Amino acid sequence: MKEARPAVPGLYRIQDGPLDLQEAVRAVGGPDRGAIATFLGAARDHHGGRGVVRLEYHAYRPMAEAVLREIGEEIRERFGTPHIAILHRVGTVPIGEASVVIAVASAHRREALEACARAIERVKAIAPIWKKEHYRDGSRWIEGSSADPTATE
Amino acid sequence: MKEARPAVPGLYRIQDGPLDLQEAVRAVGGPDRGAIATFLGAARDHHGGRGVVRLEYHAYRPMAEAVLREIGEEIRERFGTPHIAILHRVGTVPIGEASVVIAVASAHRREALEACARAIERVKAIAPIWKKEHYRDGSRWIEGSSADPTATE
Amino acid sequence: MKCTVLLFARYGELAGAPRIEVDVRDGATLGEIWDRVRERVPALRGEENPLLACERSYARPDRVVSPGEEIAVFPPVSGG
Amino acid sequence: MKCTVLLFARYGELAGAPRIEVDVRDGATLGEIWDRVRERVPALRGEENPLLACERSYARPDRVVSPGEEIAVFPPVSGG
Repeated sequence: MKEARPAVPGLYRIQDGPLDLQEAVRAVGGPDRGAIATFLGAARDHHGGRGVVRLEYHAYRPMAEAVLREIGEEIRERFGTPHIAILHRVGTVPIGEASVVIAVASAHRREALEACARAIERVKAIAPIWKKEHYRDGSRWIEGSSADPTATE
Repeated sequence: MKEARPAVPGLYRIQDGPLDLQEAVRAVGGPDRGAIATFLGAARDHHGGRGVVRLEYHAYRPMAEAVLREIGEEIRERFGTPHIAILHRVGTVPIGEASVVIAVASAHRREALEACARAIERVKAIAPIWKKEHYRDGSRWIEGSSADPTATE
Repeated sequence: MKCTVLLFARYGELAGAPRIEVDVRDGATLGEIWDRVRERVPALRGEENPLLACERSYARPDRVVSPGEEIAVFPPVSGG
Repeated sequence: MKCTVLLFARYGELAGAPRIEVDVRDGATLGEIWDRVRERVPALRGEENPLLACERSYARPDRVVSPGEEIAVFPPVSGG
């Protein structure tokens, strides 16, 4: 995280309050890019048969932003798609609202779509962010990925 | 096209003028869906090493809308993702603006992403729509897909 | 019977019109109708990959056409 | 040396605080620091899959920590 990195295009942010898909799309678009793929993860009203009334996300904020940027770098190297935005919300996320937004632009559609699919997998696997589900009668931390984040893929 | 179809959710439209990604996202979103994947195809300023100054799209409009709806049906049956929007612009499309927008919502991300990728492939393969590229010094019809549209996949 | 055939994109440009009317025998197929169109429009004779549609659905050349059905012929598509 | 260890999500709740200070030998590893944290916080002793970070990057238990480096320990992640 501390070594100097070349400045690369991209928008990586952990934020309070609603995410704006258009902001992510604007951040990656440009006249030489024919394809923009996006992924929006939203708070769902059920999980494992149980009703969910809201979600709450916590992050290790400075590290999470650095990891989002590293994921962008990984994606850029793997798919040759330098134009990437990854935004993740923290705090309370009401049902139906976005918790994460990813946009990837590329000259051609295949790379954009594959890069976008890969990016959300990596965010779920390694970004230091945690979700707490709130039910009518309680709440529970979700602990998802036990992927080894230090493993080289 | 003529047999009665069950009414299914979805937004399928050929339109003049700018496309609105948010409209597509709103059309497919809902509290039981945790994932929305989108694809936006934009007019690119180059093709095969040649500068492109604008695109022009023509459609066999009523058939194209029917075909977009059929693609939605195909996707719904194949991926179990009933919430789909496909919008395609016709007329002049300036460089950088969207010619096609697709959104697919699903409970889970994998189906949404795969369905979205499949939908744009099918639009390009079978929707009766044609692109004309305009250059500084002329123009050319692009004739892409010779996939047999009557073949069952 | 008289058939109006819709032509799109480059085919319309080659014909100089977005539609053309042709006379064919009752019970003619789409393939016969397309052959008649090409007799009328020499510029279309070289076209090897036309797509055929009847009533706004893709159809094969052996599709028998009924009077009044909407017929269209067009080049390979390039939307997206 | 004194180390401040950041704890996140359920670990912070179990500890009753978002950070805890522990005393370790100079040249201690992340693994030793985590062991010391668990001595201080019995509620964390059963945790089998902690993720360790040093200076805002994931790191392995054998990573040697220098004074003043930012250390964090947290449960498997669940963003997205």
